[in-house]
Amino acid sequence: MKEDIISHILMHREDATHKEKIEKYIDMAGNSSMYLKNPFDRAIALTFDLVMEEQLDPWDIDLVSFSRLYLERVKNSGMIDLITAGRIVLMAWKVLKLQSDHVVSSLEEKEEEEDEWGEIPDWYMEDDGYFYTRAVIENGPPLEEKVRRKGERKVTLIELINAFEEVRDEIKIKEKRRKHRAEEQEKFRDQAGRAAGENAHQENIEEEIKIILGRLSKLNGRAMPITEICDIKNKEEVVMTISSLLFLAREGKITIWQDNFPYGMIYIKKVHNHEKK
Amino acid sequence: MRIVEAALFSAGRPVSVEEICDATNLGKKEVTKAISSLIEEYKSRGEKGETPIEVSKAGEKYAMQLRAEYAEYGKKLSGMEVPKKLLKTVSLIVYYQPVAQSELKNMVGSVVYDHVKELEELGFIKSKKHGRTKILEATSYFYEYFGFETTDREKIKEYLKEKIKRIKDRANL
Amino acid sequence: MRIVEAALFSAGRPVSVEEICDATNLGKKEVTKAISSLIEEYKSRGEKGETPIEVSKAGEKYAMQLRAEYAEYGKKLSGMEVPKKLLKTVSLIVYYQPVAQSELKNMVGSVVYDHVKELEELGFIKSKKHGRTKILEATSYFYEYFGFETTDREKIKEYLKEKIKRIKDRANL
Repeated sequence: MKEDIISHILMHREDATHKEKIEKYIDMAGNSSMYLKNPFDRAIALTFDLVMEEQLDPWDIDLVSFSRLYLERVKNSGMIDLITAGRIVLMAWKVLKLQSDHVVSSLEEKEEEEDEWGEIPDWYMEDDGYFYTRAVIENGPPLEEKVRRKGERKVTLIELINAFEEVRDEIKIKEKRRKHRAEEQEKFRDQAGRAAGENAHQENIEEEIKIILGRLSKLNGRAMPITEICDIKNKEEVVMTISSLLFLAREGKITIWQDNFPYGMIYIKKVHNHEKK
Repeated sequence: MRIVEAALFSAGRPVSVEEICDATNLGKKEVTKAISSLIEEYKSRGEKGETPIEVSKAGEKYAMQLRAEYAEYGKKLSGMEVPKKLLKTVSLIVYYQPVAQSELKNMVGSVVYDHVKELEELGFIKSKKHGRTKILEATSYFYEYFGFETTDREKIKEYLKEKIKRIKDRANL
Repeated sequence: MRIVEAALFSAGRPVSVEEICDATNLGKKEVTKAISSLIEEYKSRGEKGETPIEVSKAGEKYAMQLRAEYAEYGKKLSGMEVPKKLLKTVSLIVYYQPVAQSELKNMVGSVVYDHVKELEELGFIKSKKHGRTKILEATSYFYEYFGFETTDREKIKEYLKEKIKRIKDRANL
């Protein structure tokens, strides 16, 4: 009985899973609170409920089928519970309203698409401009795209292989750097752990500078961003590196500069002995 | 000359004399001369209906492209098409440039905000902040893309006016 | 005939007779006839050194392209149709396939997510869900595109290794 009613008032009768889902909803709702005793009325009312709760598309409901079905039932039973009938008809009306709202809003959307340009105020411009602006909007743009060849060529196998080699080298370098950084961090942690007592701070600084000097020795005189000698995500390491670098800069062993203050990249360059005054 | 023609053909986009020199190992003088000859040759063959292709100045560069009367047959296969609404907005910007976005909005409504964003993404216009609004201008890419032989604003304004008059006349027939 | 020429020019790739019919609204017979005339015309002009361009058959399709002797002048100006960053990523996928997207991310960083999406759109790779990540593999289109005669993964891996070695050896000479 319930299945028949649902499949009657649903437009997509062939969609079995859809129907099953609705039946499940109806069962769930039926178990909790149901004010209609008759299973026929209940099935219909709950289907409409689902639409109003936005669980079901109003366009899934075939209101013509519903009214035919309902009239048949009234005719057959000979008597009618007016309160229930009134409720169901009100619900049907609400579904109809939802359907018509859809139509109206989709029409409005279409109109908006076509007429998205505002009114051109004629007091706004000199005559020429007014004429031009109106004509552009009403008659179309006075611009034509030039048609050219798509000047792209296929990629060759050699280019693929070169790309492969490049990316493999990149990965290797990345891996090396990551390993190196991990080792340095490990060392730093050991040293920090060992350092204690009154001299700890002084010792730390000296150790730190040594570590940084070690890293800088790989510069070979070229400038490099600070990210190459420390892991900028590790705050402790950044503090250690920068304080050591500032010390070394004061000693005249390196030069430091920043691209854009205050967020630009910091670069370091070793000063060679012969460059020192 | 044929080497320069080959370079223009394969580039498929407007290219500068320098780019052609670089690709062909020819000197600037030679390339410039070849371009002039090519423009002439294609023009004369085009007028006789012997080719649908033309070589022409595009902004500060040069391009090989379809003659306007053949453009419609190529559009589909070249896969290029800027939506009409964007063409409308950019043709207003170019006419009034430099123009404030707010002024444009007063003229034709708030649709311009979306269009300006898309046009900037396409590289046709650039903007700079000016108080609460933006001042809009065409980019050199715009002149290249649409194949304008000049970047002189007044001349382009005249061209657009003339063109729109013709379009309007045709529509009113 | 000039309309078909316009279509061939703008396509910039080999196109079928059907595609040309579709773009030009001409009949199949007409298009086929025009193509034959164009092949002849360009051939005769090319032999006289009057054009660096030719129209030729490529499989079942037709293309307007540079004559072989001019190809080198075009190479530099025409861009690769697959950006280098994508080439790098796809070469890794092919080498390590089948490979998890997460594994690739560990190798080259989170850019892979974008690259994988673009490579799928290009049809070079396919993916299937595997728990929280995706397993990536090259498609048969990929093998076709790069002219691999085999789809045997081990062989391709060997091939890549071998090729790289040879390039390196040559560079070290």
